[in-house]
Amino acid sequence: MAVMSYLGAIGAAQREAMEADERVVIIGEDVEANVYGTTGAGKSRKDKGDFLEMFGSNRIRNTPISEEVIVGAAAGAAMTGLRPIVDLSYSSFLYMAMDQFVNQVAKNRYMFGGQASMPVVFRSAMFYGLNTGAHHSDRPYPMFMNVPGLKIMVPASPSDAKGLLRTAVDLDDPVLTFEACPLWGLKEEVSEEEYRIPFGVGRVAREGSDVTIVAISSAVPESVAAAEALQAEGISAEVIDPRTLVPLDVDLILGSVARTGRLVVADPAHRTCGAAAEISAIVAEEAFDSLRAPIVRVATPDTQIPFSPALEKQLYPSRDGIAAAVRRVLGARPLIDAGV
Amino acid sequence: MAVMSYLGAIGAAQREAMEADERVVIIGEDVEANVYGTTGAGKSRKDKGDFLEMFGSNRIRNTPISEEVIVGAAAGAAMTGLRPIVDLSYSSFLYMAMDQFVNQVAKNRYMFGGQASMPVVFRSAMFYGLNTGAHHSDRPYPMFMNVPGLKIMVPASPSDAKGLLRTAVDLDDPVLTFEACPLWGLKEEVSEEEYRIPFGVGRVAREGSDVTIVAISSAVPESVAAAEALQAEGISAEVIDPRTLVPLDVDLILGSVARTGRLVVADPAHRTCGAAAEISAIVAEEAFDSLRAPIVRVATPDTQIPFSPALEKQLYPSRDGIAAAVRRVLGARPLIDAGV
Amino acid sequence: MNMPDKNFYSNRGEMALDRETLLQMQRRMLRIRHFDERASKMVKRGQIPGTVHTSIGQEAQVVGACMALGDGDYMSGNHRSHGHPIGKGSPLGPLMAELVGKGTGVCGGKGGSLHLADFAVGSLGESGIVGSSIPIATGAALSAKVLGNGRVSLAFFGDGAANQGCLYEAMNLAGSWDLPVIFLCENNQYALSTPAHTVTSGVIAERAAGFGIAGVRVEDGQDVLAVYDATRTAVERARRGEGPTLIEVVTYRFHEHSEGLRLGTDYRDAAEKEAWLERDPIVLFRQHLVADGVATDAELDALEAEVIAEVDEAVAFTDASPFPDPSVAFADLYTEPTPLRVAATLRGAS
Amino acid sequence: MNMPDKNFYSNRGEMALDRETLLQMQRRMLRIRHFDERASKMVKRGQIPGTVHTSIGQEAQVVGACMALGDGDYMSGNHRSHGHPIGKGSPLGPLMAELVGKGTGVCGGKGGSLHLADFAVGSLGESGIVGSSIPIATGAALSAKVLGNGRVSLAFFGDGAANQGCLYEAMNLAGSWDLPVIFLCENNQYALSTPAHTVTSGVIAERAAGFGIAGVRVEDGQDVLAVYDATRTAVERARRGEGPTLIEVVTYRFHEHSEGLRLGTDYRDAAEKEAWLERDPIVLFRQHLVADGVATDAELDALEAEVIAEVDEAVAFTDASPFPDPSVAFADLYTEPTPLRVAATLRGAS
Ligand SMILES: Cc1ncc(C[n+]2csc(CCOP(=O)(O)OP(=O)(O)O)c2C)c(N)n1
Ligand SMILES: Cc1ncc(C[n+]2csc(CCOP(=O)(O)OP(=O)(O)O)c2C)c(N)n1
Ligand SMILES: [Mg+2]
Ligand SMILES: [Mg+2]
Repeated sequence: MAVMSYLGAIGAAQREAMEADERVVIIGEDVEANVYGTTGAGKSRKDKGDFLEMFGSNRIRNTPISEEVIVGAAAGAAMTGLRPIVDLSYSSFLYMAMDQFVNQVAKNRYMFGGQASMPVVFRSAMFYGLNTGAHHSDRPYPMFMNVPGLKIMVPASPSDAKGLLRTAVDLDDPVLTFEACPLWGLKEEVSEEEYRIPFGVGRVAREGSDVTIVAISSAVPESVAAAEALQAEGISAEVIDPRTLVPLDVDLILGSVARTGRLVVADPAHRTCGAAAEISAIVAEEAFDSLRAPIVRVATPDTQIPFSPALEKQLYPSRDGIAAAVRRVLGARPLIDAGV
Repeated sequence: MAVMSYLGAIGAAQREAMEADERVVIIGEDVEANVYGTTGAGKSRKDKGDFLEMFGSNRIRNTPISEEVIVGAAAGAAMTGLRPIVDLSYSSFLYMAMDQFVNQVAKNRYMFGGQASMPVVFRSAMFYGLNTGAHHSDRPYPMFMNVPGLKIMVPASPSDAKGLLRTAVDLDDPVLTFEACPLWGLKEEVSEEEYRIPFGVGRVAREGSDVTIVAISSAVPESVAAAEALQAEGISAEVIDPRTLVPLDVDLILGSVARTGRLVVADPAHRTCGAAAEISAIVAEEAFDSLRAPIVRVATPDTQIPFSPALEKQLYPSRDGIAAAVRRVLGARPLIDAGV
Repeated sequence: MNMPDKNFYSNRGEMALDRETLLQMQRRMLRIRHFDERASKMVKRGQIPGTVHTSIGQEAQVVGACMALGDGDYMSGNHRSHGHPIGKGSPLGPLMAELVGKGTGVCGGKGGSLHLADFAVGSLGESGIVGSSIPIATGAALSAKVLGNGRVSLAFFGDGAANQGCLYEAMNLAGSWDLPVIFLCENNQYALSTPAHTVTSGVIAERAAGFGIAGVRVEDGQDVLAVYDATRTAVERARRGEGPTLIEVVTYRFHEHSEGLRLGTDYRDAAEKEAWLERDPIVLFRQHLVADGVATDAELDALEAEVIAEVDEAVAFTDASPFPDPSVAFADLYTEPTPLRVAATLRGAS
Repeated sequence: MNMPDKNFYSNRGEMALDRETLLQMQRRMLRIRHFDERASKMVKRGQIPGTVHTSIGQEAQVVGACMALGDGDYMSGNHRSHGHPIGKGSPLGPLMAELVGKGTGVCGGKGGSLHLADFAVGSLGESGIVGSSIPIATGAALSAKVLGNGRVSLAFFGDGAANQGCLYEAMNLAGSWDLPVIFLCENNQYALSTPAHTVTSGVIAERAAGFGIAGVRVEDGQDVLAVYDATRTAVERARRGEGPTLIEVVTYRFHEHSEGLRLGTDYRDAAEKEAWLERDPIVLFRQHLVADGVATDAELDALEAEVIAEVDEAVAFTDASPFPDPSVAFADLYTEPTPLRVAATLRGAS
């Protein structure tokens, strides 16, 4: 075990994957110089662990700023024998390659009747909450959830980041990882051994019995903090981190709601058609009989992201907002009283 | 009044808008030759009503196949005095310009503190159900619903298509219209006068008291057909067509569910994070006390669209599937019996 | 990185080819012609749903390029899609079955005319989205380069697609990394109803120079040897590690943009059409083969009869094949089976 | 449509300019320099959140281009964003206030450094997304053309952005329609840590020819007159209806990619850096003005003092300005106010 940051854990997983399989290559802007901190152990090229020195420029591919062809070329390479990890830096740049994601990456295997496999990982980081304004603060995973054929991971801890990324590289299907910059500094003990966390298996971040909070990405630590605060009020909240959104651990969520009867979903994406909407809709369809209160979403409201520090922070799910939502679902009159 | 097809109604609205305001221009691939049937009254250039002859090539802008710059240039033109209608033909081609939609069209007004206005309409047609395969069958409105700053219309009848499109051209905000090719041939009496249908005001396509069906695009006529079939079984279904997804007529939906206590959402988009998820989540949060049964979504399952006629049709919401969902929500044990 | 001085221009095939190769060229052109003619008829009869785009008139451009590739080389294409895999040697039966949506189709009925792919012959997929498969071919060249397996990759696309930005991203990437890829523009002078000259600023082949890669314009795209020559030169450059080439081939489609499409406008001049119809690539090459003593008329008649029989067989194979089971719609999305939620309401099951 | 023979190459400004204009050039360069130096300090002191990219070292390239435009002309830019509106004449106070996120900022605090816009001077917006504002400027040129108002539009972007496909779509569209737009590439030879020559195949300015538009490379981008000259020629062509021009200006940024960024690698050679630092565009132009007798040293000192006072004032204005009310976050998404659902849980209100 070693103490690793979220970012360090991603770097460690990439290094393991590069060492384990020669077909794994890293493609992206400024990956040579380790600008985003995951292609080198140290901050300096001269430090031990620099990927360019370790793996050479045939496998560390520093690209032009051309997201569309980067994504498409990674897909083409994956269809013909490589296993690329593409570093797209900010999640806000994925739109540049949307056609390649939707029409090639997601569809090729299906369209061609299974002839293609697509072992490629697209990494990107969501920089929200850091006053970088509307062009650098996106959390676009919901639109990719609406595209069948992609797998999506949203790790909320260093150890999940490492274990999920190793699985992602192993998978023969395309994976998008959405990393949470607000969590970059988060540190914890992480195994230095190789390990893998399966997709579609969520994690109970905190056990509880009165309400289920399903939390995504940076909303996980906020929800845990909310749950701790609520404990003092005698409210026992269970926090579930699905870890992967596609596939989604529906059974874990339904099982929890079956016990608690109440659901709050905390999701940093925009509210409309967000991940929280999907989770709410699944529960309203499949666990309705257990539900004792409205399902409340705590998501980013449907506005764009303003730059000013006076404006931005209020928009994302916070421990206070999540706690307030929990109080609301617990304060709601039980249905039996509603005369139903 | 005149009998108009869905496609004819769109053409009529475009013609009215072009005649009403010189700043309205039409930009798109093959618009000169009226390939998609909305830039000319007749099928032939020589026929009366050809847009190129009527409005000239300064305002009918036949483009190269370059969706990204078409969308961005329309946005730039809208910010500086034009009111473009962009014909993107198939909805599946929107991804090519995703960056322009999300980062420029949707964000510019907000990011620049209200300096920009963006009076531009992006038209596209969803060709699903016509055996054109995975690259031409997309119904991507949910991903645009997740982008604050866009307005979205999904007309399900000729008269709505005409009235909403006129409003869209008048608005100073960007509008995306998703037209339903399965409805192209639909005909009805449509006013030849100028009229406008406001955004955010849904339509009760059929009244009923036992269950609310919120239906989108081509699912509207399917839902009406289902409701008619269910009538014979003594089930009274109300069918609501929201007509615009952003803004959404939430009050109409909540009011209906308050009366019926049951909700089915029929949505041709993919299920996960689709429009149906959003509508379900709103109702589960805001009308929970009225709900007497699980909310059931009838959406396209999370698979891509296969070509073969033997495979495709089963995937979209059909009258039979919608009727089955209604029976399911009505057959569900009332909550009171569930011992809650 | 290649510098513009590496550009070259070429007009006529002069590479020495053996008889077998020359006849194989004619055979493949005939396969495309008869396959597409049959498909066109089947569309009219309602036997093929959806959209079909033929390569009739463009056979030389397709086959000249494909024959310059090796069996292990990669290829991606577009909506005008049957010619490419046929040119690369794909058997006709599974292609025809795919057009009809049969379970024995090359993509199991999932792809249809617009999305043919036959990985067995290096065909990585035709794309219904114009321009979208250019990055895919570029990526195949990247894997060839990284793995050092000596393969080459070729992207087919039209004059319309030549205005999609991804082509220039791909040319720049391939030029920067010396990738073994060939960008082959099928300039049939129209994108649907739009004449190329009205929406293309400059000359497509000349765009290569600014991206530091080789560029060539084959003015007579009806001459299969001219196309072969240009492509072969590009393939050899690529295999030697000298990077990508942009080839623009000037040609013409004899049919409407897609089968069954009826436009009110005559966007193509009647005299222009007639002049091009006279330059039928199959007729021209046949004359060449006979004149050069490569084959007799009788031999070439026999060849054509064989091809017609192949197409008949492909149709018979298609007719005899079953449609896929509806459950097939739910397979092949991921490498592992994925259970989908609530498919029960789909078909009216309660 | 323009043909390649319209291309031209130019290296030094030779247009006759009056004293006022020349001094205005120096003034605007000084404004950029002192504004950006101050912003840099404020970042270090934690007074500006987020990211800031300065144009220090590139002032000649920015101002030479902006001064060639008329007041009514349009402009779009990128993340290296302060220079462009300052160059176009935007007052400094609201720009500085925007960087700090104050309500008096030019975008009301919504945009920040990365997304400045000042429609009053034709600045249609800087884009944090590399390349993304090129189509916007192209569209402004389209409206100018359709409305016949004689305006011209200019898109600023970097050598990195020159590899985004949308640039080539824009060049082709503008070339096909003869749009009055200028594509101005600020080639400071690096995109973040990436040297342009490692990821750029060919020469950027030479890419114009293949798209049938004029192309010019200004080798000495530290010479404000050379940049002015090239841009002015392009503006005049555009206004005469002769279509677009691609201008590549070779320059250098004196600071790190962004303020506060610390990379472990020295991706720029020390000797190279030093050589460029010696070609400070403001020093060079001052020498030129004195040598040509346009102004004395004392006059130029006074000018600089005025500019420093302007920057001080801008900071004082910023300091005196309030932060926007949190509710402002919910304004300006649409032209009409839009009620949002369930904002109640946002801040812990129940
Ligand atoms: C991205 C995209 N835009 C538009 C279309 C619609 N479309 C299909 S084929 C075609 C014309 C293509 O022209 P070209 O590339 O020259 O190929 P050709 O059909 O002439 O062989 C168009 C506009 C599409 N399929 N994809
Ligand atoms: C689409 C996109 N990709 C990547 C980035 C990240 N990024 C910001 S600035 C930059 C370098 C830009 O280089 P260049 O265009 O040369 O401009 P310069 O910073 O040198 O002025 C990169 C890669 C971005 N903002 N947008
Ligand atoms: Mg063509
Ligand atoms: Mg640069």
